[in-house]
Amino acid sequence: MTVALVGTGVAEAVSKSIPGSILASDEKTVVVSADKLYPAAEFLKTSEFAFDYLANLTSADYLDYFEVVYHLVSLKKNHSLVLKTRIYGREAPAVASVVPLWRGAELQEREVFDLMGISFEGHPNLKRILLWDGFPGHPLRRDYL
Amino acid sequence: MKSEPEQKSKRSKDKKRVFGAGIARGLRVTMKGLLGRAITTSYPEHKLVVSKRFRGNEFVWYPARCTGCSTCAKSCPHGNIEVVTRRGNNAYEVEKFEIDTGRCMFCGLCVESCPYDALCLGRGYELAKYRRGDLVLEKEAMQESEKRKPSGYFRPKIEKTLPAQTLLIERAGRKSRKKKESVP
Amino acid sequence: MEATETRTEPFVINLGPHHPSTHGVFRMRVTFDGEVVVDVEPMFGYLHRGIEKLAEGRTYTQIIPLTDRLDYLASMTNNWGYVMAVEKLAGVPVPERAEYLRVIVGEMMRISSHLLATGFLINELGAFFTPLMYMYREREKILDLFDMLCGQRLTYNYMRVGGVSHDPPPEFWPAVKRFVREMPGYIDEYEGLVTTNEIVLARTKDVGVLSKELAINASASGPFLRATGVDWDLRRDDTYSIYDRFKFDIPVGTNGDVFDRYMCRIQEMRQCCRIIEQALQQIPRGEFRARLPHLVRPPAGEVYGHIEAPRGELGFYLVSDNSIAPYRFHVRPSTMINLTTLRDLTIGWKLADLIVIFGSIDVVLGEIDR
Amino acid sequence: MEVAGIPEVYSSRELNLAEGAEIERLRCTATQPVPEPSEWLDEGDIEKNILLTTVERMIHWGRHYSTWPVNFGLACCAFEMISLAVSRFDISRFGMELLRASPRQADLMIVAGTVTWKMAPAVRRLYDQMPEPKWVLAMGVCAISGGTFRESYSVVPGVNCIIPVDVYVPGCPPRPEALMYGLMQIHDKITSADTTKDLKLPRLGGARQR
Repeated sequence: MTVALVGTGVAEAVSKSIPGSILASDEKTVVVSADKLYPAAEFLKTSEFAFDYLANLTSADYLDYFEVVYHLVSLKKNHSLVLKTRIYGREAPAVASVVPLWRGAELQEREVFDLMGISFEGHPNLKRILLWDGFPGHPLRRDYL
Repeated sequence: MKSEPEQKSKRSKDKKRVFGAGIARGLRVTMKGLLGRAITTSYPEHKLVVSKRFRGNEFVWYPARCTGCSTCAKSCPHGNIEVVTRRGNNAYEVEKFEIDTGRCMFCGLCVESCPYDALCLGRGYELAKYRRGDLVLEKEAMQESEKRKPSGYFRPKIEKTLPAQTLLIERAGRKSRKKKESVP
Repeated sequence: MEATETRTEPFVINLGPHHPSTHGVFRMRVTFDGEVVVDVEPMFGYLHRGIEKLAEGRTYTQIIPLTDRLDYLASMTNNWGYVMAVEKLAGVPVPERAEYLRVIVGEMMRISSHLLATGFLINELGAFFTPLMYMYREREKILDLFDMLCGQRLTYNYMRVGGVSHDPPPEFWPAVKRFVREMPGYIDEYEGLVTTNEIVLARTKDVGVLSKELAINASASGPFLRATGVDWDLRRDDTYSIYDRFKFDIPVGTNGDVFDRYMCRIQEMRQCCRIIEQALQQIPRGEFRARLPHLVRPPAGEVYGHIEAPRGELGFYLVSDNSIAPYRFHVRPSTMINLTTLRDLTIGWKLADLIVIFGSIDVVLGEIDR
Repeated sequence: MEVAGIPEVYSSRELNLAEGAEIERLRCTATQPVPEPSEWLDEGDIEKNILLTTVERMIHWGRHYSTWPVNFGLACCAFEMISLAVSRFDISRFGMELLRASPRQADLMIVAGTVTWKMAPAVRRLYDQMPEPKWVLAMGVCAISGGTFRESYSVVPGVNCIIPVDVYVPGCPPRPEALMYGLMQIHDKITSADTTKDLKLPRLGGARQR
C-alpha cells in the first residue's frame, strides 16, 4: 500500500534545504513557489525521499492563479506526495519544466501548455499537442467561452 | 523473461525432425476448425437473441404513464430529450416528447431516472435511415407496438418476460460437464 | 550503418492519421535514412474530443458515460477508476457485493483488452487477421456476458457512485464460471500457435528494448513497465478495492523487449482467470448499490484516484467545489505517457520494426487524445 | 527532424502551421450539412422502371455484391466494425472481403467514430480519393451528429458537414448486426440507383431530361 506522506513534514525538510520555497502545506500537499519549483523538485528526487516516478502532472485554473499539480511516487520506498505550485497572472504564465528530472513530464507538460496555456521553461519541444496550430485560446481555462 | 515457451522451443529443436510433421500439425488445427461448431452468425437469416437488458437504438414511451415531469430530460447528459407540456385539466398534457436518436448515446440514464416507468429503451437495432431527419423520434414513433418492444433495462418486470440471450460461450465452448451451478 | 558513404538522403513519411497499423488515428512523422528510422515525432489530437472540458458541465453521474469513451477497449476499468475517485472524494461506502462484481468485470475487461492487444500485435507481425479471429472469438464471449449484464457490447455505463447499476441475472454466473474454466485452455492454444513460432521470436526478441531506468523516469506503467523488470502493480502496491483478498502473481519481464510485453500480457490473462475464480467463490449476497441521493455532491476538495487499467495506471484527478459538477476533471492517460519513450525505442530500427514496437505499446487513441 | 549535413525543405513548425491553416479553413467553410444524395428516393415507380434494364441490372448486381469498404476506424465504433469483419459476424458473406487500407481500392466509406476538426481534412481527402461511384455510411451517433461530444470545441457536428452521407446507422456504438443492416440499406441503394445518371450520359428513350 502506497503511503501518502504528510505534507507538513516534507515541507519542513524542503524549506530546510531550500529556504523560502514553501508557500503552504497541509496534510496532503506541499505548495512551493513557482520560482523555486525546480530546486524543490530536484531535492525531492535526489534526497532521502527518492521520488523517482512522476505519476501525474496536471493543472487547474482558479481564476486568481493557476495551479500545476505533480503527483509524485517513490517506487523504491512506496510512498507518495502531492506537490503543487501556483502561478499568478493570466497573461503568459510560466514555470520551470521538470523534464530534466522526469522524462514522463514531457508529453503532459505539452498538454498543459496546449489546453491551459502555461508555458514550461526549459522544455525541449514545447508546442501544441492535442489541438492544431492556430486554435484560438486555451480551452481548459475557466474563462474560455 | 523466464518463460516456459523458451524451454519448449528448445525441446522442440532437440526432437528429431520428421518430414511433414509441421504440415500434419497445421492440418490438425485446420480440421479442428473445420469439424468444430461454427461460430459465425449468418445475420439476416439467423438473428441472435439480444440480451434481456439490451439497450437498443430506439425508445418505447408510454403516454398514459408519463406525467411530463421531465426528469429524463434533466438526467440526459447532453440535453437530448425535448419535453413540452401544456396544462390540461388536473394534470399536465405532454404536447411534445422528442428524442433525437442521431445524437443519443443510449446510456440509459433517462430510463434509470424515470419515476413512473414511462420511458423504456427498445430492443430494436435495425434502424439505419437514409435521411438524418428520420432519426428524430417523436411521440408516435415511440409508442409500444408489435415491432417496437421495450427492453428490460432497469425494468425488472419486463426483463422476466423476455427470451434468453444467445451466448457464444454455449455455442462454441468446449463440452462441459452438466452440473447444477449455484447462483451466488 | 557502417558504410556512411552509402547513406541516402533522409526522407519523411507521415504514418497516419489514417493507417491500418496505427490503432486508430495516430500519426507519426518519421524520418528515414534508407529504411532505418532516424527520427520519430508522435502527433496526437486527431481524436481530441474535449472530454475534460465537457465533464466540467455535467453532473458526477453524467460523466460516467463519458469515461466509457476514454479507453473504449477497457470501458469497465475506466468506469471503475472514475467512480472510485468520486467515492474517495465524497466518502461513500461501497457494498461488499459491488466490490466483488467490480473485480469480476474489471478482470474480464483486462482479459478482453489483452486479447486485442496481443491479437493486433501479431497482426502487425504479418499474420494478417488469423490470430485476430482467434482472439475475437474469446472476446465476443466476454462481450456477450457484458451485454447480459448491462445491455451494451462496448460502452457499458455499468458502475455507479456507490456500487454498480445492476445485479447480474442468474444465468450470468454459470456462464462466467464456464468462461473462467475454459479460458486457460484457449490461452494455451494461442501460445501453441504463436509463442514458439520462429518468425514471432525473430521479430520480437530484443526488438525495442526499454531499460528499467528509462521506464521509471518516463513514468511508464502497466505491462509496458513490468516487461522491463520493474515489479510495480497498483493492485498490489497501492491496493484498492478488495485486491488484498486475492492471491495472484504479477508477471514481470526481464528484458523489456516486444516479446516480454507480449508474454506479460499473456501471463496476466492467466492471473486474471485466477482472480475471477477466487472472486466467484467469495462473493457474498446482499446489496449491490449504496443508497445515495440522486445527485452526488462531494465536499470541496480534490482527489487523485488511480487504478491499474489494462494499459497502465489510469488516474482521475478531480477538484470539487461542493457543487453537482466537478470544478476540474483530469484523466491521467496511461498510454499517452507510455508513448514518451517511443522515440528512444524506435530509432535505429527499420520501418517494419517500428510498426511492431508501436503495436507492442498497445495504444488506444480515445484515451490518449480524450 | 534535423539530420546533420542535409538542409531541411520544410521545418516541422511550417508543416504544423500549414496543417492548422487548412483545418481552420475547412472549419470556416463547412458549417452547413451537405444534403443527403437521396433524390432517387422520391422518384416515381414509372421513372424507376424505365431502365437500360438488363445491362444496368447486371452492373448493379455485381456492384452491390462487391462493395469494398475502406478500413477507416476513428474511435470506439471502429472496434465494432472490426467485430463485423472477424469470425462471429463475417462480412465476407456480403462480398466485402477485406477492409481496404487504401481509399483508391474502395467504394464504401464507413465513418466509424467521432470526426474532429483536426481529422476533418483527412476525412475529406480520403473521400475525394475514392473512385466514383462511392457511398458513405455514417456509423454511430458521433459520426451522424457529433453525438455526446457535439458541443465540444473540437468536434465536427456530424460528418455530413464535410461529406454527403448515404446511410445513417444510429447507436453508440451500433451492434455489428445494426451495421450489417446499414450495409444492406446501402446495397438496396446501389441496386435501385440510376447508372446513366452516374455516367452523365444522355438517357435513352427520353424518359426524363435532367
